[in-house]
Amino acid sequence: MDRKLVVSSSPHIKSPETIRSIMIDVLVALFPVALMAVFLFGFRALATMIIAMVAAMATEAIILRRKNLFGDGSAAVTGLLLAMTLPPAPPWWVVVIGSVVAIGVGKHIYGGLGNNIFNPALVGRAVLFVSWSTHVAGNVWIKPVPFGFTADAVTQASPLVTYDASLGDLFIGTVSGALGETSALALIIGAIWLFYRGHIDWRIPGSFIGIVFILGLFDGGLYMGLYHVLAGGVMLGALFMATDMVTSPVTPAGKLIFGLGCGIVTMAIRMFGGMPEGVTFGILLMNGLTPLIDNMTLPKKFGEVKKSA
Amino acid sequence: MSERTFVGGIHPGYFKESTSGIPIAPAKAPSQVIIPLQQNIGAPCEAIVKVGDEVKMGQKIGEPKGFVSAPIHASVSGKVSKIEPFNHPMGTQVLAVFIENDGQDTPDEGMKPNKSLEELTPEEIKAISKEAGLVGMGGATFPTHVKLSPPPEIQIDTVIINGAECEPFLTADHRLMLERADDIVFGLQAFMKALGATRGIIGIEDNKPDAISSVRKAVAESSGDYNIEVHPLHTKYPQGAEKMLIKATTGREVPPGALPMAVNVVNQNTGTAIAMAEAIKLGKPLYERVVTVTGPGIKKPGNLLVRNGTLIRDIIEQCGGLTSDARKLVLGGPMMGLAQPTDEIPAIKGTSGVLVLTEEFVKEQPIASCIKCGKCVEVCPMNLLPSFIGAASEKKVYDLAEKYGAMDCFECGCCTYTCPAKRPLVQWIRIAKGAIAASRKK
Amino acid sequence: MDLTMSIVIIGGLGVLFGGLLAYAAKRFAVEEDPRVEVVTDLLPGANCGACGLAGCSSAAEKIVAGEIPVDSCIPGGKKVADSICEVLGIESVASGGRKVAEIHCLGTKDVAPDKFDYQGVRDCKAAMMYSGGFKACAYGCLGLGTCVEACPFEALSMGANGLPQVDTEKCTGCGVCAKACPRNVIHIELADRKAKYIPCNSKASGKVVRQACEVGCIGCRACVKACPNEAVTVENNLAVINREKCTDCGKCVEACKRGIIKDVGTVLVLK
Amino acid sequence: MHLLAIIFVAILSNNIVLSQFLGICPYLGVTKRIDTSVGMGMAVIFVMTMAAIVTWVLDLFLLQPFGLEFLRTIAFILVIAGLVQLVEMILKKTNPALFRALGIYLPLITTNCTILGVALLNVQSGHNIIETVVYSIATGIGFTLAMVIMAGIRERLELVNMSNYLKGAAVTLVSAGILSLAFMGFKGMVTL
Amino acid sequence: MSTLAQEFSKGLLKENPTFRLLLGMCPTLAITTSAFFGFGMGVSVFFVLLCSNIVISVIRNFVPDKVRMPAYILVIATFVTITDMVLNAFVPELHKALGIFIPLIVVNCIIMGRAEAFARKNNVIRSILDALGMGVGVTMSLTLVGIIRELFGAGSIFGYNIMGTAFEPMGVLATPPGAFITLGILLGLFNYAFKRLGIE
Repeated sequence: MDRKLVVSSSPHIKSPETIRSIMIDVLVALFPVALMAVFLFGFRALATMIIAMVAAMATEAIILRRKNLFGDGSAAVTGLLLAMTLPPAPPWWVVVIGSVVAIGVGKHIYGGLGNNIFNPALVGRAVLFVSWSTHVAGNVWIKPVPFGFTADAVTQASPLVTYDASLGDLFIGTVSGALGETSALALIIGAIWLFYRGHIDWRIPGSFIGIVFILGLFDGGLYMGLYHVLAGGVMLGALFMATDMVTSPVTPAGKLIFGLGCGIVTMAIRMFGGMPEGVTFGILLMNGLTPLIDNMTLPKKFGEVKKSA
Repeated sequence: MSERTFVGGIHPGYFKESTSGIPIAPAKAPSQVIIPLQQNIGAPCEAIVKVGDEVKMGQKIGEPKGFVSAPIHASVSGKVSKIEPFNHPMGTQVLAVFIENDGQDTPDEGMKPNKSLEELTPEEIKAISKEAGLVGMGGATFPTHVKLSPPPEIQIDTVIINGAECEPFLTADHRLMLERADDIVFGLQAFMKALGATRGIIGIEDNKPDAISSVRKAVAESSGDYNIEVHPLHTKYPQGAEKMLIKATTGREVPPGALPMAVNVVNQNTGTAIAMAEAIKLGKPLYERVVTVTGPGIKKPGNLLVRNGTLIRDIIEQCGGLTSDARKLVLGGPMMGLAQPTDEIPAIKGTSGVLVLTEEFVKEQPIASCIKCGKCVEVCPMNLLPSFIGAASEKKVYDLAEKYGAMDCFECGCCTYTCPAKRPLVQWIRIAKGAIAASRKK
Repeated sequence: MDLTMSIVIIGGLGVLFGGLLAYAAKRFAVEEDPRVEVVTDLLPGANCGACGLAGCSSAAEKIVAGEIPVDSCIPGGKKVADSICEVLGIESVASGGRKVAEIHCLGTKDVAPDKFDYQGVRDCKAAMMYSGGFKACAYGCLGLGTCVEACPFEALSMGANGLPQVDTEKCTGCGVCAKACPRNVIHIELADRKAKYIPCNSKASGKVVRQACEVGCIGCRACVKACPNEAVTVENNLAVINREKCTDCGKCVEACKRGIIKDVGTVLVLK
Repeated sequence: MHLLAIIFVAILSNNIVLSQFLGICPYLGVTKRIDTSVGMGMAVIFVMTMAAIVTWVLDLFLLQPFGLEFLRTIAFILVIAGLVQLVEMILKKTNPALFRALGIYLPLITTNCTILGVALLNVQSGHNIIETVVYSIATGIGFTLAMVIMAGIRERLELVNMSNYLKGAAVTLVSAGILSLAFMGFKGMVTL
Repeated sequence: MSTLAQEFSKGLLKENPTFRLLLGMCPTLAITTSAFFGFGMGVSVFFVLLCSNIVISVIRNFVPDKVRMPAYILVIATFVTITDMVLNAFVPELHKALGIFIPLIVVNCIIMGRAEAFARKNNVIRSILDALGMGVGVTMSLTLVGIIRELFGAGSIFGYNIMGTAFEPMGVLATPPGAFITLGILLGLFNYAFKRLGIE
């Protein structure tokens, strides 16, 4: 022993998992979704995703004065998630501003990864939505052309406006919509990877999708229940946005409440609100409530007998 | 095979293969033993020998000063050369008795067989366990006679022998269960008799099928009138933690802050059961124990029977010495063991393992912000919120740390093991516990 | 009409509420000492706790009630004590000289080596939990900055040499850092008197100190012998200079074999 | 239904803090801890309702008959200031426990523009007495809701390492902005 | 005793009511959708502050301590009502835009705060200087926020198009969320700048 011994607190072994490895897992999980987006909407979708990721990573690297663009990978995830909520081909500057807002305002105002209260990608998306709704909502939904990588863009109304898409199309994704929200199939494949790696818990997606389905039943039976689940951003939101570790509760009961809240607000906006889609607002609102939910749902300690009220 | 377990926990790499197949071998007695006068939780002992005294092997050299304490015995015969403070595995300096070994191993006259178990009364068993200086040998070193003396209003109905050995790397208990299963059963019978318990359970993790069958065989052969069951347990850390073991074997949950006695259960370690058997059968006090010497930093890992007071350096030497990239010395297992600043530390009754880790294990990773992934919450066997306790402790908001359950943590290390942000949660919790205890005292 | 009604209504409301309030003030009067507020304003408001109480407002309460002396506020010093006396209408009390924090250790990494590599929470108290701290010297500064974090006046900073430094302009001598230091390296001493001091805290024997640190006091008594004023004494293997007796003659400095005796206010003390 | 609509609008889609910008000072000042924001919220609900009733009566029976609407500001603020002080004194004497819980917030309420704002909004939008009461209570609840959410966020932010420049009011404002974005989702859900 | 010049200048930066003392945030957020509205609000506050500071410092020795708060409020409310009428008469579109925030000047913490903290303890001259400094400080701050929000939220400043016709304004800045976020970030920037400039 020529060097000094190391002394530290127990435990002396650590799992190989790091933040970076988790972020890479999330990127892997988003890969089928991204692939599907390119398959349906062509190379313009790829361009949107790359612009968003690069802008997000560059913003973070500048803020942290870090040379390594990828870093812990969280900025890449945020950028890609933001792109997933955007239409296939918004103007490039809209994407860049969205990424800058997401990383700058949504994340680094709070001191960076882990400290933010609101999901950065959704903050970016909400700001874009309020600022330039003509570019990110409205008449921007390009009709999907499978294998039409360079096909001309023809827009059509969102299935959340028309309510006439077939459930099969919604499941496969051959409908118009934001890059990452059309194909429930791809989203589920990605989410299975995350489940397998233990990065998401069934509670948030389960309660979110469950309550959307149940409320959908009231909107027109089984068909509408499924329609509400498959159309729009519910799958993307429930599987990838609401499950964002940083901005969702850590307690098991809290996760259920969180998912329920997201679903209820989403459906309230869809059914009664002034906008066709409410996933973004639902999740952002519940993000704000997360600290309170955590505080109110402290788990029962091992061996503790709940005091009878 | 019913696998019972608890909620939470982790599945670290176990690293047991390197030593689980190596039979226990007696370690060479060193030329000098250094026996600290504090070997268990509770008050330290008072030396009852003087410098220059000749002592015999097994002779009592330290007399306990309080109830929660156990006597200490010489592990070699020879001459007391000095009594002065020396390094202690707890990281402090503690008064220790230095004995020059004369190599004769002259046994003390007091070491003679007791009556058979059938003839002994519960009181006598307790007295034997106290005189023999028995303590919990899993690491916590709680004096055994205290565990055998529950308050009169509590009737213990179950004694559990902890053969889980859930700490990675360690195999001492595993070997004992293979080689000394009869003594384990005998020890358990003694505990049951002392407590008037009607049920004995030996819990063994199911990654040790050979131990399970060995102990099962011993139970079938020699349990006699005693109702003893062998429970295979789900392999998961910290299955061997007192409260988790009780939950897994009996389904009872020990309330926060309480001892297993609260649910009428007493836990004992396999090593303690064997020491109990030896104390009754041979009159032999606890002055040596099996230690697993292992880890990637050890050239020839093994399981050694080590005399109390042997320097870790001598033990390591007998195992071929250290590899060149050894960087960390841990007494105990990798999850709860204590890292040592030097190898000039004596082995004591609670030393279950000598673990030497190499460079790759000690690479310091930067502490990132908590990303609230909740993985620590999932794995916490006590159902606490380690991430929040850690964050509160980092900011020195100790009342918040208490609210999230800091005081109920038993430092199993699952949270720190799991944390992808590499946050030293256990250490923060430990700091918070200290601060909370200090403020309560005020 | 408008004007009259305006006056009547506003006046009426004024009279109504004025009357009600006047009545309520009498009917629901609760005794309070107005001086508490004044004294609270006088105190520095850093809530440092040097007075031993939870904060400045509770200190003010106790001062007004006469439960603690008027000069209880150490950071405020004589100035604050005097103005409190003025408010309370009592005679000014003589208050001692200004005090500052003084770092009693010179053991930078080069001269006082570590005995092992510590990994974990960067906080001195946390580091003390593992084998009593990683420095070979059991008394020296660990340099993890717990005192810097504790200082309510931003008077301490971590120097490039790994030891804390005191900004004597900002330091009020409140002693929070001294309490925060788990090794009691920081002493609160008189600031204004010209004197020498020995920046070491080691109570270990000379032999141990020699092994652990190149700039530690070994208790050799050379300074004791050299001092013409009997200002230096050695207790627990550590030489201490009595600031009242020291005349700043410098004889001890010449005598010290390890060359560690310094002027008060020069070593590790900026400005 | 109409009253329910008033409640919905007052609490969610037209939240007094997050979309009407009233009561920002206490919002920045008192949202450091959850329990104090609950206390403040309760005090606001109480005073707001009382003040709204008194000013509504005053407006209907004194100011309007004489055509003195221009005196509203003066008269209302006078009433509110007096009322708050009265409540404070009475509470202090008769119910010290409640005073300790709410009393410390009362002085803050005098200069809380939500109270005067709601009183003025009530008379400006021609609410009847029932609408006035409902609107005031709902607004108070909306205020409390916004306060408590922010307090939760700030308690959590206490435990993170963030820039000293942004800590406190700055990050509270940004968070309020994002919350306000989230609340925009309720826009248009109910129209009055 | 600070000099008269200091009495005036402290309100501009060191004790700027908006960015340093965080007073009167409601109108700062609500009406700064354009530079003009911000300026108008600032001037209104300025006027009320100046008048009330003068009157209060004049009457400070006659008003019994117990009723000073209602008395101050009455004074302030009077000037607010005058402002309300004047604005309505001469700049009705501004009056409409500021809406309820004109009567709410009464409870604007800046004015009450200066009355409590300054005017009741100082003579008329000092009170006037204090009001001038604070008033200019408020007006500057409100106008600044207004300029930023108008520039990016509408592409113009004081109604003059700056960014050209191709510019697509960032609509969020005209909405409540934009107000909060802009002010929050500005506040952070000011904190940073003040620290850098050594102004505590």
